[in-house]
Amino acid sequence: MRLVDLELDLDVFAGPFDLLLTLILREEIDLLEVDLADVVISYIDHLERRPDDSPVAPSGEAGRRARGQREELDLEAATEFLVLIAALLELKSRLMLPGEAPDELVDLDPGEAAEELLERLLDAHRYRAAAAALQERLAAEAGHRFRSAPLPPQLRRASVAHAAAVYDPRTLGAAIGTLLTLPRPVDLSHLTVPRVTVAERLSLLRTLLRRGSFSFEQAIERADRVTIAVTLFALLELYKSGEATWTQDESFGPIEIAATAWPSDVAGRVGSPA
Amino acid sequence: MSERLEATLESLLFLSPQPVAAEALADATEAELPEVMGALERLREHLELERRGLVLRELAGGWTLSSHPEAEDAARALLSRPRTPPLTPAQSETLAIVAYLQPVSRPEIARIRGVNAESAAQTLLERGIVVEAGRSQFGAVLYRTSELFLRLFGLRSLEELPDLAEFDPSPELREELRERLLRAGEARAGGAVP
Amino acid sequence: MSERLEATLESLLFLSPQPVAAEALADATEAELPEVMGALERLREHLELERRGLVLRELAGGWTLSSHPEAEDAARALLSRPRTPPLTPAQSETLAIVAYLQPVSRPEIARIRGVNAESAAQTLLERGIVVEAGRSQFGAVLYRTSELFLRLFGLRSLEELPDLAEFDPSPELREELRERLLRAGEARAGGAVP
Repeated sequence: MRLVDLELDLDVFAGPFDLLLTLILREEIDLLEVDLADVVISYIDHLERRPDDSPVAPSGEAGRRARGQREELDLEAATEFLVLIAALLELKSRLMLPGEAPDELVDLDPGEAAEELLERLLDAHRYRAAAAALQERLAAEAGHRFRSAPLPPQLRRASVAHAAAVYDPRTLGAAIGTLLTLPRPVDLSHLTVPRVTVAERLSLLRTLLRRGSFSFEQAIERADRVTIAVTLFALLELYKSGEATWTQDESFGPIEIAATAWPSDVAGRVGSPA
Repeated sequence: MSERLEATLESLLFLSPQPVAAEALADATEAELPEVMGALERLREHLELERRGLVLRELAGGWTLSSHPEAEDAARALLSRPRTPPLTPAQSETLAIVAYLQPVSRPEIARIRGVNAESAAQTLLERGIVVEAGRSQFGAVLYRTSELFLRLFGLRSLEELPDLAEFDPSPELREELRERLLRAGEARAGGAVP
Repeated sequence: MSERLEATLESLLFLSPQPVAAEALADATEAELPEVMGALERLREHLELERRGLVLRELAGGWTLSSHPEAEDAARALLSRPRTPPLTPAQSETLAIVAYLQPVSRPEIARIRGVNAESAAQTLLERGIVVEAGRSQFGAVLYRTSELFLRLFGLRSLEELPDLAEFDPSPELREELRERLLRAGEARAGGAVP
């Protein structure tokens, strides 16, 4: 496909892509109003539509060659499109950013912009040709292989005769100094000794359980943060041992705690009629 | 003695994993630089005239031995791996940009190609063909080609790369592109514009 | 043709870091085994008569090329130069411990540094700056510094190691250096401060 064949149907413009470019460069269409994403989508649609539109290709060797040729043309057109759309995006983003001088804001010199786009296209062509030349060079070198082998053992040891004084002995003294430095003792004064134990909270929860179900709020009435944390830990212990379970109907809602139906401490009764 | 120098140089280049500069060879053999240059030249000729299996070449700023291209089929059969996997178009384009503009940053490469250069640059880095070369003033990592690049592409130095101007599009193509950008639309202008 | 076979065999052996069996060479060159054996023999003689820098040998696993023994001094001068990149902090610390306390075991180094010393010690060993020096009574490998160490630090003997008074944060302590280093190391690792 040729880029010339790309027909666009945008909010601000309907017609071939080439014409859109020209009109932008001649400032007859404001680049800021062109939705470039839509241009890209049109292009992709166009690419996907193409095989159905093309006439039935001849079969056999000739057909393969024709297909190969078309793919090459596609690659060329695709490169061109990518370079142009990237350049348009850059121009557009430059227009959207306030420049150093206030009048730079919306000023796009059509001649300069066109030269810049042309330069971009030429560069893309140049580097593609250079890339092809590099590929050829690499292929031509294919028969020149290099040896890659470890050194024989007798050469692997560094030889003292060729050693020069490159290190400063003072670095060794300094390293020992660092290693002799005792770390500052860790300051523990900001930590308070926990006054509440898991065992205490476990026995409180078991007492509450024996009276029936209760809410977590009841279990931590007037408790400080450490106690709340330890109580939660105790509750998890009860759950783990199968003594209690809980329900919470909504996030941050009240937690209802109840004894489980089959207490695990009477395992012998499990399975027999209650 | 000088025949011995040739043999010693052959030994050294056989052992060296990388090309070795003539100066380093002179240091190691305790010979004068012109003597070494002469011996290298004779060794190169000798290998060629005797049609041996080795080729002496000046690459990447030094001298190195390689296998003879005529042995390539047998080498492929014995070693069952290609010398270097071929480059994809994206990789060779990225490499061309790095080779000619080095040091160059990834965003600059992307700007020229119109597409992201991430994966191509990554592969070239992993294969050691391209290496990092510090950071640009905006903090982007810069790339340059490596010594391995010169070796794989059979170049003595970057100076041997053809001038980029050799790849200038033909005047006809240039005119055609300009035409399309500036005037092609003009003929049609008026018709399709809202 | 058979001269070409010699050259191809030379190429193949040049590219192979390991000895190659004659059968594998015959497969790769699509030649008959006796032909290959004959060509190898001629190549061996040729290299010897022409006093080239390479030697063809038949070892247990097959045929291999190696450099000529006469080139060994030059090879050592070219390829066995000590590798001297800047030392990392871990390497400096490990080396300092070995230098001042030698002989010292790896577990002791780890205790003093408060972290595993494996990789730093390994690097120093590989570069030949540190060498093994027997075993402790508990069976741990002991390390000491090498002659190369003295050369690289420009020291005539271990006596010339810098006096620690200048670097010692608490020079008033009169205990033995080893004891103090171990105590500081344990404090760093465990936080169990005396």
